[in-house]
Amino acid sequence: MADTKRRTGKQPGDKPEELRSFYEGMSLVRAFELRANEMYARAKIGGYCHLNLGEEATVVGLTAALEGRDYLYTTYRDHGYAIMRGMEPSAVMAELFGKATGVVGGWGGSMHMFDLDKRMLGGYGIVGGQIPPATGAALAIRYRSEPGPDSEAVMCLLGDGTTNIGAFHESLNLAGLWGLPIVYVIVNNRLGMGTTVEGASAEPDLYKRGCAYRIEGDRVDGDDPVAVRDAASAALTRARQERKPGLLELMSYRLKGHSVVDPARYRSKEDTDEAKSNDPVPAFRARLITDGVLTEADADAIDEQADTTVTEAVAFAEDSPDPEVDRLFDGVYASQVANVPSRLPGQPAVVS
Amino acid sequence: MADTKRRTGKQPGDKPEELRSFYEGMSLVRAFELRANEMYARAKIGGYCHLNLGEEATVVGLTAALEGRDYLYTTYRDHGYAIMRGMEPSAVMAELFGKATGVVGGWGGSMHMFDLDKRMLGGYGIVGGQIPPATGAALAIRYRSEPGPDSEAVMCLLGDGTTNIGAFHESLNLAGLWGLPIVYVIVNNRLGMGTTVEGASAEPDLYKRGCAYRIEGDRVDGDDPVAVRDAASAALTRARQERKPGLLELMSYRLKGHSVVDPARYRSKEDTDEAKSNDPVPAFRARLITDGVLTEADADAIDEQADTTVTEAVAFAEDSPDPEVDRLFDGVYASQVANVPSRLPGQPAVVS
Amino acid sequence: MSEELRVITYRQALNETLRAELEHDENVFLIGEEIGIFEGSYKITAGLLEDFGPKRVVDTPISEEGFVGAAIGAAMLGLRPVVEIMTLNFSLVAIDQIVNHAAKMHAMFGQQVKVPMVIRFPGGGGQQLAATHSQNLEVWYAHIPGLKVLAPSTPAEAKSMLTAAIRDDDPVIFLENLALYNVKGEVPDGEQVAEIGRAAVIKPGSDLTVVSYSRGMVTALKVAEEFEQKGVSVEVVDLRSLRPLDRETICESVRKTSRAVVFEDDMLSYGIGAEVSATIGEGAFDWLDAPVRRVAASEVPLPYAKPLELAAMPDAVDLTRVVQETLDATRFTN
Amino acid sequence: MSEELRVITYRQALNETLRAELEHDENVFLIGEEIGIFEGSYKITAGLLEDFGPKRVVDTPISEEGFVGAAIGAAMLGLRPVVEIMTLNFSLVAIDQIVNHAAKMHAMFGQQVKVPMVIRFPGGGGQQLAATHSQNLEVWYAHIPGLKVLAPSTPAEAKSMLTAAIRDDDPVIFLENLALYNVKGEVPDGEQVAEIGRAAVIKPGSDLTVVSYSRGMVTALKVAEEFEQKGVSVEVVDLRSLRPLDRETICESVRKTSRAVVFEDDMLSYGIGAEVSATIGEGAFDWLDAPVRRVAASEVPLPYAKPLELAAMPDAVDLTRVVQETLDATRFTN
Ligand SMILES: Cc1ncc(C[n+]2csc(CCOP(=O)(O)OP(=O)(O)O)c2C)c(N)n1
Ligand SMILES: Cc1ncc(C[n+]2csc(CCOP(=O)(O)OP(=O)(O)O)c2C)c(N)n1
Ligand SMILES: [Mg+2]
Ligand SMILES: [Mg+2]
Repeated sequence: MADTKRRTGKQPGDKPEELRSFYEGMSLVRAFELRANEMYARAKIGGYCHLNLGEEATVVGLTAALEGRDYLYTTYRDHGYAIMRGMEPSAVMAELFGKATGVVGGWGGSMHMFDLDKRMLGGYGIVGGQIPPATGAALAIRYRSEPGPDSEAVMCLLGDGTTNIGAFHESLNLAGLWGLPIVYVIVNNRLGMGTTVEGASAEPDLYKRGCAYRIEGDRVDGDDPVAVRDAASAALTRARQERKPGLLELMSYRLKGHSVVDPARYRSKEDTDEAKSNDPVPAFRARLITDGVLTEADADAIDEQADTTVTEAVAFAEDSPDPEVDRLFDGVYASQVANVPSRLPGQPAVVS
Repeated sequence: MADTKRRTGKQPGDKPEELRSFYEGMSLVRAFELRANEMYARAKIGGYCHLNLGEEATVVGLTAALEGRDYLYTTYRDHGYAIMRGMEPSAVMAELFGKATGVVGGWGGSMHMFDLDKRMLGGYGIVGGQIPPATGAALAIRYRSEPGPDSEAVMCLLGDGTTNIGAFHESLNLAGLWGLPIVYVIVNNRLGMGTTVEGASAEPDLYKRGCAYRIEGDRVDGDDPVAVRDAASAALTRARQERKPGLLELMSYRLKGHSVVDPARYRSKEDTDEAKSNDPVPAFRARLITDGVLTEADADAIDEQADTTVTEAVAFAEDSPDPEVDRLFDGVYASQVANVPSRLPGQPAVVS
Repeated sequence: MSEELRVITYRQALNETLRAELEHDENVFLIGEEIGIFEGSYKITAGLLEDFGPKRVVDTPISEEGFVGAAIGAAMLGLRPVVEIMTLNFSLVAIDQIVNHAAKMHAMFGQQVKVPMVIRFPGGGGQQLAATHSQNLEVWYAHIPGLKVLAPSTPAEAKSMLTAAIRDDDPVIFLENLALYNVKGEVPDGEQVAEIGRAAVIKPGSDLTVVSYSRGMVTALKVAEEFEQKGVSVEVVDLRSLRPLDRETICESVRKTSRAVVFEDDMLSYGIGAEVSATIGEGAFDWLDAPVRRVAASEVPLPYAKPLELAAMPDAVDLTRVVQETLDATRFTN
Repeated sequence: MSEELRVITYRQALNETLRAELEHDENVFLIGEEIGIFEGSYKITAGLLEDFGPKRVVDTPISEEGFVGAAIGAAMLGLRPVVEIMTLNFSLVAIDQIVNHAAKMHAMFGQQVKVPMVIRFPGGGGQQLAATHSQNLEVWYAHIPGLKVLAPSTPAEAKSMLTAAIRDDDPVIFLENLALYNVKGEVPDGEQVAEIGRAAVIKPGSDLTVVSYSRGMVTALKVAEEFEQKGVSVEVVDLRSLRPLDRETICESVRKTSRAVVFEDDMLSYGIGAEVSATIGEGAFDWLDAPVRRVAASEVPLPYAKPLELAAMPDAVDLTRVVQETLDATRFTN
């Protein structure tokens, strides 16, 4: 990654409490995902379950760059974003457990975290499916408000493999054409399931793909939360003030399989070893200790706190009630109209 | 068009008989399209009808670059390509008339000219719809044969407005990734219906859009059949020998409305006047006369011949029989199987 | 013509309604290909760009998936986009956004977000546009929970149902038909808001029920009138709302007439008529004197040539024959 | 276990058939996401890349529209692509290529070109994959002339029908089901080629007909056996081919039993059951003693939470109740 923005050591501008909070976030996401993995193994969680393991710095850096008024659209790999966007870890875990207290009442599960108040406008399971709606959210911002430092903006996440689907192309063209306040963030974890970036994209330097829409691209070290936060803030500012869409590529690394059920046998040992050696959580921990931002004891305390939070989240999820079957038809439509079919299987379609 | 390859005057390499044949082709396409326009007005032709008026040099230059073994995929604006690819003008006109003697037996009409022997693999009415199949044809060539001067190649046409649809992106990425023998040709007639290139594409220099796939792009004066032929030949050679996909943008100009029923009121007088003054047919005619390739008399003779050919085509179409209704169900499937529904409207679905 | 009732075309009814809703609510905006400068490929949006400007009437590139999805996102933030897709056939490239996104969001995201949007497009064959440009796939959309699917058959319905669709908080598929745009009819002045989810008995009758919708209604009413002359009383039911489907109104009619024929422009297998027939079979079984017959298009990619296209599409002659066969099957005499 | 008959899973039957066809015809190749290195997201293609190499087993980027369309073009030139789309839900982004292109070309281009290809994907809910990943939209494809739609319910059918699909010269939609992959059954050795377009009476009976397909057949047969114990003779018809639909076999069965229930995993309105019910109503009207009932899924975007998902999906209890209600409606006694 010759052209990747790497940072090492504490920089003048970094505030210790900020760096500390970054580590708290990374530690919490790591603890949450490891526990989710465990709970899946114990069949407390069903369906697909994609983790942010290895992407904690990216998660923390990106969410730190967002203002409360901004909107976030993510992929199905969304637990960490949900938590760092301010959703309760307990409500996120309860969603994974499919409980009524989950962030979407047990209707969405792992891939579909959503919170209107936190302006986390959803995790999306269809590859590329989030990109057009995110672009439309930016259109709505432009429709309703003027550019400026206080403008709202949209951040839309996508994976490296997702740059090859039509929705990516159509959306970036619209954003460039209309000058929309949106930042597209490619989380390049080097794999789309088992496929490498070189195996899927004719232009593997993904940040360069903005060229087809005159959208500036930037590549950043996704293992450095500060670099991620700085790059995202800069792009969001351009979006707010100049209505210039941006494209960020964050170089990251998927620590485990595509989802919890994927043993990732297709990965070479070197590959996995490199991933491990690149693990951003211990790396950032060590860095803060070297830089004197944290002592070993501080770091341990933070990790313990994260562990406690997650344990409480699991307890909350465990104790929460299931969604009520007799409310099955409540959410199909927002405006109630005549003759909406609300029958359980086997009930007559017509009662004569 | 600063960076457009323009040519003026006869160049050393140009063979007179070739230049003459180019004018014959342009004159024929012009005559055919004007007559099609007239026949539509007289209700001999139905449905949509998109003409190549103003694109004659592009049609002739591109088809001249193709070898008999190559495959051509076009848009719905396909009459000229069908004729220059070797289909009988009479059979093309008969198709427009919806006759049994039409190139596809009256099943496709204006937008769907097709001839397997001539390797004209169809006009397509869904914007962008031809791009993935054309890419797949190139995949089949790579599957079956080695690169080299005798290799087959594919040419896929598309309009300027079509560069904004997902199929364009997905297809060029596949072609770049897999190294397919295909040349994508953007016929930039400056409009997609009523929308300008600048109004639709965030990167209006369309030949540059190959950047997202590491595909070389080239922009050429579409009013010069020789320049078009040369650029297309070069790109086809790269495709055959190096399995490098290419992207050509041909700067052209739509002389009339989007289709015969479009009065194009949205175009300014200047715009239309410029179009007329850019008319490639009289321009090329004059050029050949100036260069001493043709005399006025030669040119008149060519125009008369074209007119005669088209008149015969209309007569043939007029005299041809309608397709037979009792063969309505013959073509739905290639492999006949049990229980294929072959009922006329109102006939029972089940005979008990 | 009275002051309250004007005779206008289906096209004009749509155009006036779009104008009225743009005036009524500043969150309403129109988006689609060629709806501005070009005034719509079928001129439904004529004059609106000029009067409301490019913010309210948004011309898009040829990117159906992109702009339909963008409309979804705008709706999530509270705007009320009215999308035009040139014809139903082109909605296929945007269908993932419509079915996997717009239709699912309200339920899947725990009812936190609404997606108030309308997607308008004409369907139908008969214009010699050949196989890829002549389809009626509304049954696909009618199958999807989370969507509402409306299919007005007259200018008056076009007005009241489009108003209702735009004011509804869910994604609504609004089915028009190329052959209806120039059809004229009486339209009441002032605000008209239809009730979504209701079929209507357009012509009462006692001997046989013809069920249809959209363009099919024109033929259905014509044939019904002809039978009236022959002393056969045909009741005509206009589905109007394909989803939700008003099963009660359909069955009530057949419980009265005991004979039913479904007429649709679409192909027979797995079409709208299949659901209507199954519904009658379930809800009016004991009243039914003869099999429910379906008059629908031949199952072929629609050909370009006029004679073939005419042969493949259902018309008044086909409907008349099947109604008569159904009467004969029950030895009907008057 | 005899030499000619082995008990294997539905997954293994598919895998072995793909292998056999790759060996049988060098024009056959597999293309799709993660079918090579990853061996298929549901491991249907395990081992095939290793044995046949990247020319015959083509991994693609995430570009369904692109690679489905590319398969169409390859088929136009005489290759026989077998496309895997990870699940039915993702076929929506490729549906324009499938329906507006593959299905139309042979007829629209004057029968000059054939499009011999198979598009395989699993449908179905029940895995807690939530609304966008749990759909059964096979009825959409079954509605389209030019397509053939097959839905095998056993390992043996998976083998014979996939072989037939690959050797057929038209585009074939091959519907699998997530819940069937691990189901075991007896599969005959050697080449087996099913006849496309035929339903099959899997269990003969005289009192009532249950019609189903794909995964629904497992439940249908289970319930039929239970009624057999109670002395009720239930005939079970497996549609097998959704397009063409074998109307005669369905109606013949009901003319014998005079009672029918359709069981499907999909939602009721405009589902497969609607066409089956309408067909019976038309073809067995005089024999029918009770309304044809449909047991289908609740019309909601399928929820993630297990209790909700279970409630929304049809099961043996639902089918048993409806079969009993249908018997009672006709005062059936044995
Ligand atoms: C349209 C569509 N096609 C295929 C899939 C199956 N799928 C889910 S995730 C995934 C890989 C995505 O890779 P990438 O974009 O790199 O994101 P990552 O999982 O690495 O975060 C695929 C193919 C899908 N969900 N949607
Ligand atoms: C998917 C799709 N969307 C919209 C249309 C309607 N349509 C037909 S041609 C056209 C304009 C195409 O413009 P361009 O690509 O520049 O080609 P040109 O007509 O100028 O040759 C449009 C929007 C279509 N046929 N298919
Ligand atoms: Mg990835
Ligand atoms: Mg153009």
